[in-house]
Amino acid sequence: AQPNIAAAANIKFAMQKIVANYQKDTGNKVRVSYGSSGNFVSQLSHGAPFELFLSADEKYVTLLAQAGLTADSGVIYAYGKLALVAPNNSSLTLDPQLDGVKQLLDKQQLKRFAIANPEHAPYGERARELLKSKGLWQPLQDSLVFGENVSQAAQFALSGSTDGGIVALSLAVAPQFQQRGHYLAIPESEYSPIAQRMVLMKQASAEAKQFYQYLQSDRARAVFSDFGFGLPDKP
Amino acid sequence: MKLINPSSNAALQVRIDQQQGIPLRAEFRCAAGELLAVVGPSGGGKTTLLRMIAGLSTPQSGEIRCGEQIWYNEQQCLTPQQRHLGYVPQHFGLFPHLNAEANVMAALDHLPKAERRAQARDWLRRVNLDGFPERLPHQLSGGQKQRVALARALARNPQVLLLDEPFSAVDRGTRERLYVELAQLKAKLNIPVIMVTHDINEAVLLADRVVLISQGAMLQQGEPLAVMAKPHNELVARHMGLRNIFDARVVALESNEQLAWLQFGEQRIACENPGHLQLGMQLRWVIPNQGVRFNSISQGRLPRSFNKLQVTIESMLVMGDLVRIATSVAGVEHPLQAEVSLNLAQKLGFHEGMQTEVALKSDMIHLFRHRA
Amino acid sequence: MKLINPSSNAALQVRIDQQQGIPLRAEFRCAAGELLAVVGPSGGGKTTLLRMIAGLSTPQSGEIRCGEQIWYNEQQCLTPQQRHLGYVPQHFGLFPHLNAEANVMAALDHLPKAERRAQARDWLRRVNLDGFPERLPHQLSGGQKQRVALARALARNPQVLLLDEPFSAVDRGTRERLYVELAQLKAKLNIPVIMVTHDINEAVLLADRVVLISQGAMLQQGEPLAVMAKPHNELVARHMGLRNIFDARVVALESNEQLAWLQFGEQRIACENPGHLQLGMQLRWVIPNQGVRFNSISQGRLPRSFNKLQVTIESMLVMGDLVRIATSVAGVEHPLQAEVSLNLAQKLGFHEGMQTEVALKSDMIHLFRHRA
Amino acid sequence: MDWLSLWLSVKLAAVSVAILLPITLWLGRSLAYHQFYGKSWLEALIMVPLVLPPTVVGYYLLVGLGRESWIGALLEQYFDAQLVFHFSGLVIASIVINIPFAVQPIQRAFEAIPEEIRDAAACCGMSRWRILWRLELPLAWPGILTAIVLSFSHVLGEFGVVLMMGGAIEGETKTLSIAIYDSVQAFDFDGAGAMSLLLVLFAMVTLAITSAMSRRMLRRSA
Amino acid sequence: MDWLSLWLSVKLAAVSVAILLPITLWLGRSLAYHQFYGKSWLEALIMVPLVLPPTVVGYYLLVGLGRESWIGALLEQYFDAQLVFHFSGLVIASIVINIPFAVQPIQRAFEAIPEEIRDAAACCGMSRWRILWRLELPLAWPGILTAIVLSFSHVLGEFGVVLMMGGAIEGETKTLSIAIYDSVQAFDFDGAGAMSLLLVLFAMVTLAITSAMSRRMLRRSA
Ligand SMILES: Nc1ncnc2c1ncn2[C@@H]1O[C@H](COP(=O)(O)OP(=O)(O)OP(=O)(O)O)[C@@H](O)[C@H]1O
Ligand SMILES: Nc1ncnc2c1ncn2[C@@H]1O[C@H](COP(=O)(O)OP(=O)(O)OP(=O)(O)O)[C@@H](O)[C@H]1O
Ligand code: MOO
Ligand SMILES: [Mg+2]
Ligand SMILES: [Mg+2]
Repeated sequence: AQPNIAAAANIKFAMQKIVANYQKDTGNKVRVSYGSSGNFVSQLSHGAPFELFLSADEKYVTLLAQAGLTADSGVIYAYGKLALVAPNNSSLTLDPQLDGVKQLLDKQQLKRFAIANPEHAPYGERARELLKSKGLWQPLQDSLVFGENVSQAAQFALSGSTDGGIVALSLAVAPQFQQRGHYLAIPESEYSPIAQRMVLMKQASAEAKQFYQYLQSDRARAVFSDFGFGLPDKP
Repeated sequence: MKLINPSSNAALQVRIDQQQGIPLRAEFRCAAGELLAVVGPSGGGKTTLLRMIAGLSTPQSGEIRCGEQIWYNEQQCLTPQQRHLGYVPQHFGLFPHLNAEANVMAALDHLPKAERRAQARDWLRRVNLDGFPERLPHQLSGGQKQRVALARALARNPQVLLLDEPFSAVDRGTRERLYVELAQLKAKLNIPVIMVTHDINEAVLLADRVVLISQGAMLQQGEPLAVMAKPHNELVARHMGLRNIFDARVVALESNEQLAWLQFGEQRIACENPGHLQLGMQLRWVIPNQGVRFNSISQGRLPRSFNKLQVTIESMLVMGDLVRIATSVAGVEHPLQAEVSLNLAQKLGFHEGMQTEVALKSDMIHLFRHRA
Repeated sequence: MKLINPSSNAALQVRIDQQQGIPLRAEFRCAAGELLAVVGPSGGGKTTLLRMIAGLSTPQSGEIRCGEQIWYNEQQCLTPQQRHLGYVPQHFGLFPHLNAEANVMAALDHLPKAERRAQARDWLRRVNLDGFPERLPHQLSGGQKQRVALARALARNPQVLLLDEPFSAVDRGTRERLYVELAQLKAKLNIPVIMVTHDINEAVLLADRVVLISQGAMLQQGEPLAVMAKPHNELVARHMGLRNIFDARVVALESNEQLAWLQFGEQRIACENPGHLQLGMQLRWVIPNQGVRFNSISQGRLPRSFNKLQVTIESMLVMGDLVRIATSVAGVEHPLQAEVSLNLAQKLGFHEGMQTEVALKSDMIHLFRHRA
Repeated sequence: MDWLSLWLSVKLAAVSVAILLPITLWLGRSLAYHQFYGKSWLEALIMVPLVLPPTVVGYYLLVGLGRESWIGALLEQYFDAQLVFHFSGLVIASIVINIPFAVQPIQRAFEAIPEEIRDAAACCGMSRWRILWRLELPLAWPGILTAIVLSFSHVLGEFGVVLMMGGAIEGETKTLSIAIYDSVQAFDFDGAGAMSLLLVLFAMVTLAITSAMSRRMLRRSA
Repeated sequence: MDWLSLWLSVKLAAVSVAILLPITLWLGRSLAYHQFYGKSWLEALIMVPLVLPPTVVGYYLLVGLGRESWIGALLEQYFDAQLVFHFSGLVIASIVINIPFAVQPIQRAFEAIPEEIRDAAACCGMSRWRILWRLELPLAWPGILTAIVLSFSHVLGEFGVVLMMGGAIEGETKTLSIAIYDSVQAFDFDGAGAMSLLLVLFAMVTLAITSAMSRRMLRRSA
């Protein structure tokens, strides 16, 4: 049987590649559902039949582990990074220090700026942290639009109706994204990167465990890296 | 699951007493094989009465029973289905999505499926509607609709038949055919039939007994001609189509001959003394149309029982082979009306303004006990 | 925005020719102040005709005009609103959510708001419905509904009045009052009035002219009594309520006196020769009720114009102050029917099985040109 | 093109409507014919699933039907069955969510049947069942059809509830709406567009046939 | 408790229904009275917003009304106004989404008005407008009410569309449904529960009053 796997939406591109490789390499298949990490936590605590959960953040895994649903506390499989993005029609200039945002704000030409919802989306939380540290949080208050998750924030940023936004680097490197906008990776020194943790559930099968191992292999790590993730130290 | 075994030949007994809502008081009996006509002015409560008998509304108190079976009293109340009756509502109540044939078949659930269609067609034929089994109600004319409703009510071999103005939209020819059909059915089925009608002639022609309802009260019941001849009060008289109702004063009493003399305008007329009259008494009286005569009176060969009256012809209205004549009597406000055949009117050379004599049959003069 | 200025006193001219759907052919005229009765069997097309005049459906071809104004022809077709008419549909068409008063007020848009209520109440009073301005249609009895519809149609001072069996649900008393009201209105408004009715007596009483429609075809038109006396064919005769229709053969022609002799069963009768008769010809004839007489014949003092006929009384049916008598004539299959007054029947001592003589007025014998 | 998801959506819509219909017929008819104290409140209560965001309804269903709830525990213990993350759970959710859409038009349709006709039927001796089958259902048909069309379409398009309690498992709970959403999330706009078009086309053909058929049926009989 | 979001949701529902009503009255009435070629297809087309997942509709609205679209560009250029991420955009979205809910019951209600009554009205000389106002609207009222109730409730509970094109801006596009969802996502179940309850209570009171009032109205007049 194919194991069911729950994965945060923001790693979809990388995952698709990894799953394809995995099938090529081992001949095994897995069934992956993508969604928001928060939802998966709710669902897992009510008996969702997933054997492996790749979260967008550590805190979700911790929640599940505390509830005693997981086999162990899992491992970090990648670090999420932020990117400053702007759609093609935007006058926002991209720079690591977010000066472009400041300038546009000063000119009162910045109308809409998209980030993920900082109340519950990890990438939103980091974006808020970043904006606060740059002193932009207050001035941006009237311009911010929130995506339910980081993918949606990216969509907002690309819709052409915003002047830009802060999203996951892993999304910004996707070819579909680059057709409509451009991006700049924000240096990791400006914020604390998001530790994306995965965990095996208690009832995980051998197949799931095998895939869990595969995700930590070099071949998988290379894919994560290609899609703009930072990598944890090899254990 | 049939709750009752339709026991035919049972009389219907009705006593209704309702004060709230639509007021209605009535008490009567209709034997099996009897046709009871319910007549009365519009809004009197005739439809309400029929609905209560059908079980579509519940009276506040009273009793309705069919033979031994109690349909309604304070304790119990059968559903319309259990009463097993045929009802033609005033506005037909056809099922709009079913064609004529299916409308009739809807009342034939008790038959095996195979027979229903043939039976329904037969009933449609009997109400003179052969051509239209496939038509939907909205594709039928008013009279055709009414006849479908009639066929539907008759089709289920009811224990009691209730008809609310069943011929109001039907043309004369068909109507006469349906009269015959109804009379035969009544005899054949031997069930009580109650029919609301506005047409006194229809009542007289078809009904064994008539019940007069006005403003929620039953004013009188009896044989149609008896009710016409001796209406309890002026209201009844008017509802029965009697128009010659007048004031008079008692001026003489011949006790031996049981005759009384009334002052009527400037003239005097004789009538039978019902016994309670007193000299000088002011009263109202009525004479049915057949009590008023024009013919043969010019010869002066009038029997004692006829009153001669001098009148002036005020207006003449030809209605088919009848002429409706209104005459004025000296000293009397309201006209005296009569119908004569066109022949006679021509023979006597009647014309407006003409002075002539009429005869009032004294035993047909009816005195009211109470003023209406 | 009133498109037309209601030009009163205009005659209505109608020519309709429709083959598809509901077939209907008719052509007639109704002058202002004239009341035209449309009679005929159920399903004949009377309602369809009225709807076309009202503009609620469009004939395939023909022309409808009111005075100079063309209501319908192949080129143009006015809306019902533009025709400015009053229409009482057969099933009343009351607005179910508006009370009686508001239903009437709905037709009074042309008046200032303040006057509408008073006018509406006035109209309700005139149709004898004072007590119920607040009642909704479903709280009214059948006759009350019909009168609200009547009040609504009359209220708007129409240019033409169309009534589809407007008195079918109304009791006799109210009906007679409404007859008078209608006759007065017709004269006062001086407009064409077209009324569908099943009641030939009503037609005779109220109508100036009558149009007979059966199975989509106009069979005859004319003054009511003329149509009764000289029906074009047997169908018309039957629809006009004539029942004495028989076969006969021409056996002699008196050319000088324009008299013809017919073999009728075993007896011979004389009638007027309309000119086209030939010896030995087989034909159908009719005699109106007033052409058949029982009285005075025992004396043998019959004028030339009367045919004596030996008959046997088969049945007697009392209807109010009239007796309906069916007699058999030797050698004739169908009974000869007549109505006599109760008086006369008693005087002559009629009883079933009795042999007697009747007189048929020869100038009232009407020969049909075509067999029906 | 995600045919499996389309098939799943259609199956879900058909099954849900099939179960929903008898329930809402009974409910709508009862509300139409009976007057009772608190009827307005009951009517309002029936609307509740419409007022709550589908995601919230989905969340509460997840909690209410999940393993932690007594229903879920019972099912798991005795039948080893689970409602959430299963097709059956989606059916329950779709029913709950669509009750308001179905009840309202059905109720109005029954209310509009003239009393006169039911009276006449009773006097014809037709039993309650026959009255229901031969008269009420055919006469209420336009309203019932509206109910079917609204709820069928709505199940096809349902998203929030399925998102919350489905888990997007392929072939079991990943309906076409979820698949489309996933595509959008993955910036696969062409795929999302194609699937949307497919859904729209399928629904339009179904609906057009339904409405044409029911019009023909009505014309034949009204 | 997020009163601002509640107020926004109510405002959105009220404004949307107010604009939706005339449009769907016209549409439903036209569909009820006119027969034309391809009517079944038009009816099916009207159902489309119901079939598509709200999120998908929201996405296409985001694209179709955004600054990149000609409508968005026009508005921006001449009025310096924006539809997406604005209340006005949500109004448009709610209208689009709710057309099917409103049209169907309204169409059925107009279809059910007997021809006889309209005929009688024409013969009374009532103009089209007066017939509409005095007869058709009152007689179609139960169906219209259903349309109002369904779409009002549905806007209150609308989530997917708002999510996709709103941007969760407080006081502008963060409706109560979004707020509840956010709470759930942030594992603030108590907050979500309280807000859900508030929404349900508000809706129930509104709906109960509406239905009781309209019943009283009908009783007075039918
Ligand atoms: N639903 C109702 N609510 C209140 N009053 C009603 C209702 N239905 C009828 N009425 C009133 O009750 C009285 C009796 O009505 P009913 O229908 O029995 O009269 P009817 O004798 O059949 O008259 P018609 O000959 O005109 O049919 C009338 O005055 C009528 O207005
Ligand atoms: N909508 C329709 N479709 C098809 N046929 C119809 C339709 N309406 C009426 N008819 C038919 O047309 C014929 C004429 O109907 P119409 O209503 O004009 O008759 P009518 O003379 O008014 O009869 P009545 O005296 O019974 O009211 C009838 O045979 C009837 O069945
Ligand atoms: O994991 Mo997210 O997509 O930042 O909500
Ligand atoms: Mg009545
Ligand atoms: Mg008619």
